[in-house]
Amino acid sequence: MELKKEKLLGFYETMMTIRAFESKAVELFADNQLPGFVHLYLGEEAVATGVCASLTNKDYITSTHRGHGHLIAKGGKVDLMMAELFGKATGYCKGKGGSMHIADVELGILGANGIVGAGQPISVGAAFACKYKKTDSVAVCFFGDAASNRGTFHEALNMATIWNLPVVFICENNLYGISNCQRDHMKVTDVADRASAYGIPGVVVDGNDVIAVYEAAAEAIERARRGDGPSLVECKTWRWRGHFEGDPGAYKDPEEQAAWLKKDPIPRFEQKLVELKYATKSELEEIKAKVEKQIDAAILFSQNSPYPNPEDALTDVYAE
Amino acid sequence: MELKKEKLLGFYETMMTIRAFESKAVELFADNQLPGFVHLYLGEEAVATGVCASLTNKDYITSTHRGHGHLIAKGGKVDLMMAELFGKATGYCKGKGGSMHIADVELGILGANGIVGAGQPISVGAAFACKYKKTDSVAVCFFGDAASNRGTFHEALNMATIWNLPVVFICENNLYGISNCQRDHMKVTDVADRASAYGIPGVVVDGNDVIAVYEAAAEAIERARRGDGPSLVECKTWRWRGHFEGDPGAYKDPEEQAAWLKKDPIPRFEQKLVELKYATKSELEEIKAKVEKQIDAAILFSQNSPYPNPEDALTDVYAE
Amino acid sequence: MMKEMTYAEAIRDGMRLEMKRDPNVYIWGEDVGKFGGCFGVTAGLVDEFPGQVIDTPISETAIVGAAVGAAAAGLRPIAEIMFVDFMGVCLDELFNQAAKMHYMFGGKAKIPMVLRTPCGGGMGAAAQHSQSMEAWFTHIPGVKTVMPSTPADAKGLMAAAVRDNNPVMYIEHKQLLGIKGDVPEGEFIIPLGKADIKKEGSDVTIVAWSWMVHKALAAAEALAQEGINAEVLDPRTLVPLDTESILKSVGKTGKLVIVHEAVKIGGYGGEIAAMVAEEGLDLLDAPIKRVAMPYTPIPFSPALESCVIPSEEKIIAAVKSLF
Amino acid sequence: MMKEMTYAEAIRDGMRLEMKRDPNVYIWGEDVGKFGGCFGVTAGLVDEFPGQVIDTPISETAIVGAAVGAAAAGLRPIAEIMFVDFMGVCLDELFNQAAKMHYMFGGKAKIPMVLRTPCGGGMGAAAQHSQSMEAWFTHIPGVKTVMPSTPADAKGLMAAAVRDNNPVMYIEHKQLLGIKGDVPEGEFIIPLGKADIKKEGSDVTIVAWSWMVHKALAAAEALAQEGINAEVLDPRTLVPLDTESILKSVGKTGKLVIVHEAVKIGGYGGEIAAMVAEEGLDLLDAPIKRVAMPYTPIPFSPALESCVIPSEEKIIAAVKSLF
Ligand SMILES: Cc1ncc(C[n+]2csc(CCOP(=O)(O)OP(=O)(O)O)c2C)c(N)n1
Ligand SMILES: Cc1ncc(C[n+]2csc(CCOP(=O)(O)OP(=O)(O)O)c2C)c(N)n1
Ligand SMILES: [Mg+2]
Ligand SMILES: [Mg+2]
Repeated sequence: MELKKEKLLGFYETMMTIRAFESKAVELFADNQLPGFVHLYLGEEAVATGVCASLTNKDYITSTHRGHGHLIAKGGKVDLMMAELFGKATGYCKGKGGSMHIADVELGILGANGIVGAGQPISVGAAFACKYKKTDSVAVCFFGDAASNRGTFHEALNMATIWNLPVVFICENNLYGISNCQRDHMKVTDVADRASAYGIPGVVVDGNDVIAVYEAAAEAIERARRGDGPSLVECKTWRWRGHFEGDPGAYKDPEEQAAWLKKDPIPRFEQKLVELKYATKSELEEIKAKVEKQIDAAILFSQNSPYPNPEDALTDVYAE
Repeated sequence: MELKKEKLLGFYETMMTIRAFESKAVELFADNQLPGFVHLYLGEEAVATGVCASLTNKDYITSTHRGHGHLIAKGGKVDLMMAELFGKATGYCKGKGGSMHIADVELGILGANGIVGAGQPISVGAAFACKYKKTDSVAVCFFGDAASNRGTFHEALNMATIWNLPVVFICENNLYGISNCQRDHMKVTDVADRASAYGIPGVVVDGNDVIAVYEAAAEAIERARRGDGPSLVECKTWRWRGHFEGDPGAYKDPEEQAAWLKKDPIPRFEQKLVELKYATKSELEEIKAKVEKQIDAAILFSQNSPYPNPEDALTDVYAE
Repeated sequence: MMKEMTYAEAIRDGMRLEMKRDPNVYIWGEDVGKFGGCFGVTAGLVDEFPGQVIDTPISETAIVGAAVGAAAAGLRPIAEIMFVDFMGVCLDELFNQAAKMHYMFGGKAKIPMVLRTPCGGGMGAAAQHSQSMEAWFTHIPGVKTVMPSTPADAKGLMAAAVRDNNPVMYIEHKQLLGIKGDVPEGEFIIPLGKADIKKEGSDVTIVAWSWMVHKALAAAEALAQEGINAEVLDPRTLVPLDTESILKSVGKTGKLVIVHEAVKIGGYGGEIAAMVAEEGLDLLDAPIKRVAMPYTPIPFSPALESCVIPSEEKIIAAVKSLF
Repeated sequence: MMKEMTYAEAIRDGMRLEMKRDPNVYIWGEDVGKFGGCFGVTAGLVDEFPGQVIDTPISETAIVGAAVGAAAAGLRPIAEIMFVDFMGVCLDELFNQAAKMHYMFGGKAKIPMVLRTPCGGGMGAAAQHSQSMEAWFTHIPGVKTVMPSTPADAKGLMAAAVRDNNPVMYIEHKQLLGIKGDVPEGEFIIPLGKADIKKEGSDVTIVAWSWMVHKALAAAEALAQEGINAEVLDPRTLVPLDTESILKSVGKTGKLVIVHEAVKIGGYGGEIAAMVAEEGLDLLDAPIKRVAMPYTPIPFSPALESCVIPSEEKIIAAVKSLF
């Protein structure tokens, strides 16, 4: 695939935005500014970025507990996201949702989700709606390696397949479900192998290579869009942090951790951009500075925002 | 495999017992003698018979809503079963269970089950117990083609696999889940293909050929018994009747139905037995007469048995 | 114009009119197509609305979960779960997804979906196919729960359920599917949250829903012979609950008997009793009685099942114990 | 001999002793091994009992379903579900399998299993990780439901739960895991179904369980300042419920306030209120009050969450409204 400079720099900006957002979340959490659970996407930026690059606002995604990256890559606004993490009235969900429940239905983001695997059937339903309404929109479902052991995975993939729905299942295989290594929670090496149980394509891709992810996902999304049905794309990656902030991740092999840290998707991509003359180092520095400013502004916005009022707890239970 | 005459005639007797039990159930249901739902195993006798032939009372099975055949093949007593279908106090469950909930824990029968797919994880737990207690017992899980679309299937097979448990999953593919043809409820031709999603063997066998079933199941059971883990055996067969008694099965293609009726497992087996000189026609007639007498006696026993007393409804809610 | 219909026909008529009015309304579930549904409620609809009535695999989690996704993406699914007893298989999709998305997302997503499912005993279907689990759903903020007792209510509440922008549990009783009654033709809507006095009376209030309304009416008739004039109040929707009508009736009669088929402990009768004990204690001149299933799974044998399902006789006895 | 322990340590001690006593007792769940459980309750047990503490995949349906099979085949599983909020994913396995097998099979199968799971809010964990769903389980005949409020109760009830031959929901509160208290060393069993008066009083009965016991005790202390002598009764097990102790206390005080963290509508407070309105109406000299969560999912922001979780202040106000 021939890629335009603009597009590639867009990838870079998205990855850097996620990196900056998450890096700041580490600090803010440590500083007790963020209540509740925070699951970070550090190290996995290439996946969401590469996948969402082929989506428009008319396409849907379902996300997970580790959703910040997906939301940013799908166009979510970092100030509203950050304010939500703070539990402020100005957040995406008016402070009612928090990190695990951010959504922006107008952007096609059907929500982060605190229930592992819950997004799988939801994405199938969204894809059904796309087809039912005779649009060419698609749905993309993000989920983890460990989530592929839930019954929802099986039911969702089978259902999507028999109706030939426009949905792409993106497995983010970061090798762990909390403390449980993929080697222990399934016997197959590749989650993608499970696609054959439904008669759909399953591919494996280096999840730390944004271009590889982009190409594999684009093909799967294109396939879905033209009516050729679902597929499963497995992106091999690594969770840098503990499962949630506060988990030191002591169960991981330090050598494996070190080896993976070396495969950081961002420097790899920077190097490529510079080597292939898509950008100079200083151009990249500029982008970095820009997104960091954006995140700082989002934090300031959040910190200066009011908390919701007590009576707001009782509204929005039912839609009109 | 070399099979002894005794064993083969045992198969025949089991198949004929199931056939006679179910044929009588048709009549009794039509005559309003059996309350509730009755799902019959007619036409599928070779599966339960061939599989259970390699099991002892120390092995476990989990069964389904269509369980009479499994129970009989595993040694269930036809008089207690029949009395349960009648809702009598002398039935297996004192009339509390009915056709869908007959169990005989001492024979390792962990129950028919009204929830499609529920037996799948239960069988995994029983297999876990066999391994945990360091016995060489195994568990066998019967389920239908349509049940292989439930999330329980996926979770159970994955769990059994990673712990290498002694369990054999027997898919009875009779091509229908109520009115829904397998061609419409999954895209893969063989349910056995799903085994690869877990990294275990999956085999397909003619479910109307009792010897073929016996051989495939014996191998899988032997494998489990010697500690080599789970496998999936798919038996292709056909449901003769409607889903439950009272369903005319109008959704089936009459030609397909007619073609399958010709593959009746019993005459096929009779012919083989006679041709290969394992038995004479009259020996087989004798067996047939014997089991029919048994079933008639079971019916008489049931009809003459009392209904449970009202106060019995309130006992057995909790175990001591 | 009225037309005599069965309860099943009335549900179907309600769905048919909504599907005609709005092509975004569709039905899916196991065997809802050519088979017409396990109890025949959707019979014929697939012919009238091809592509709008869809057979699913046996995958309740996906049936409900995908309905949530479809609703979030602008459709209005009517999903059928073959027996309410199977809800334990797909409760998360109702409970943590459908029910909470509007709230968690700060009021931004709408999940207009109806989950139709039959409940109840009386057919020898045993412990896993005879239950009444409505109390579970009432304990999930974000869900509404509807349990019609007559053909007319079934139709009018179906229209309201489909038009509601929230997940609605629509629970129909297997014993009622064949009962007949007059039903308004054409568009007919009964707003959710309005109780109906099925029989006026002055001496005791009997609150009952679904099949139990009919048992309560029979009991009321027998009680009338003995000079006790019972009022039979059918809340029709459990959430929202028409507490006002209940309190008004109890204010008039001073006595309350609640009848439901579900197991008594943890049942919704407790909620209604507690509400009255909190907001209307001084209206009462006798203890509040509940007539409900004893604390046991439902036995198979008709000889036992008939002993545990609340009967006309038990209702009569409970009422009389208050006089 | 007493030893000071946290509630989490007491649960662990209870499990440890049972696992030692009977090697058929084992633990499985997500991250219960080297990680020690999401809240550290099983920390260290895998080292002490290798092979008896088992990490599972994220497959709650199989975790509970396989526990049922293991129990039927003679083991005594303690299965952990990481949050009670996830029970919607595996409720069928509890509800239609574990709970009913003994009954459906005519008394022949035994399913001795404990399902341990944390409940409750107060940590900004939002709508899917903060709930209290005990009312669901109380509505399932065949299941027992235990909700300890102190370290000693936690240990004693764990022993009883493991030794019980039935499925037991053992619900521990996340806010209590770190509280300390004196706990008897060695074998210590508290029978299921026995309430405990956590504070004696004469003017009003406050029935509360789990975390709410502590809020009720704080409220009682404040009320004492104002001359109201409240009795705080902790049922400890919701099923079986010690109705006798509750009625006795209400007989003494004439007033009843029920406090639970779960949503009020459809909550177990309704059951207790209804039981008293049925069996002890004439003991009451004031309406029965319930203090519970309003009918809303649990909001994330601590600014909102703290407004919906029942507080000491709300309990005090409810009590005072009766005088
Ligand atoms: C149904 C359910 N089970 C368990 C959990 C607790 N939990 C949250 S995230 C997680 C691990 C998920 O692993 P994976 O799917 O690989 O995603 P990752 O965290 O690695 O991104 C677990 C067990 C949950 N939220 N929902
Ligand atoms: C969870 C659940 N969903 C649906 C049903 C209703 N039901 C009972 S049997 C059946 C079809 C099962 O088909 P299959 O698994 O192929 O078994 P077969 O009846 O063909 O033997 C259905 C849908 C059920 N009992 N449980
Ligand atoms: Mg992972
Ligand atoms: Mg089948």
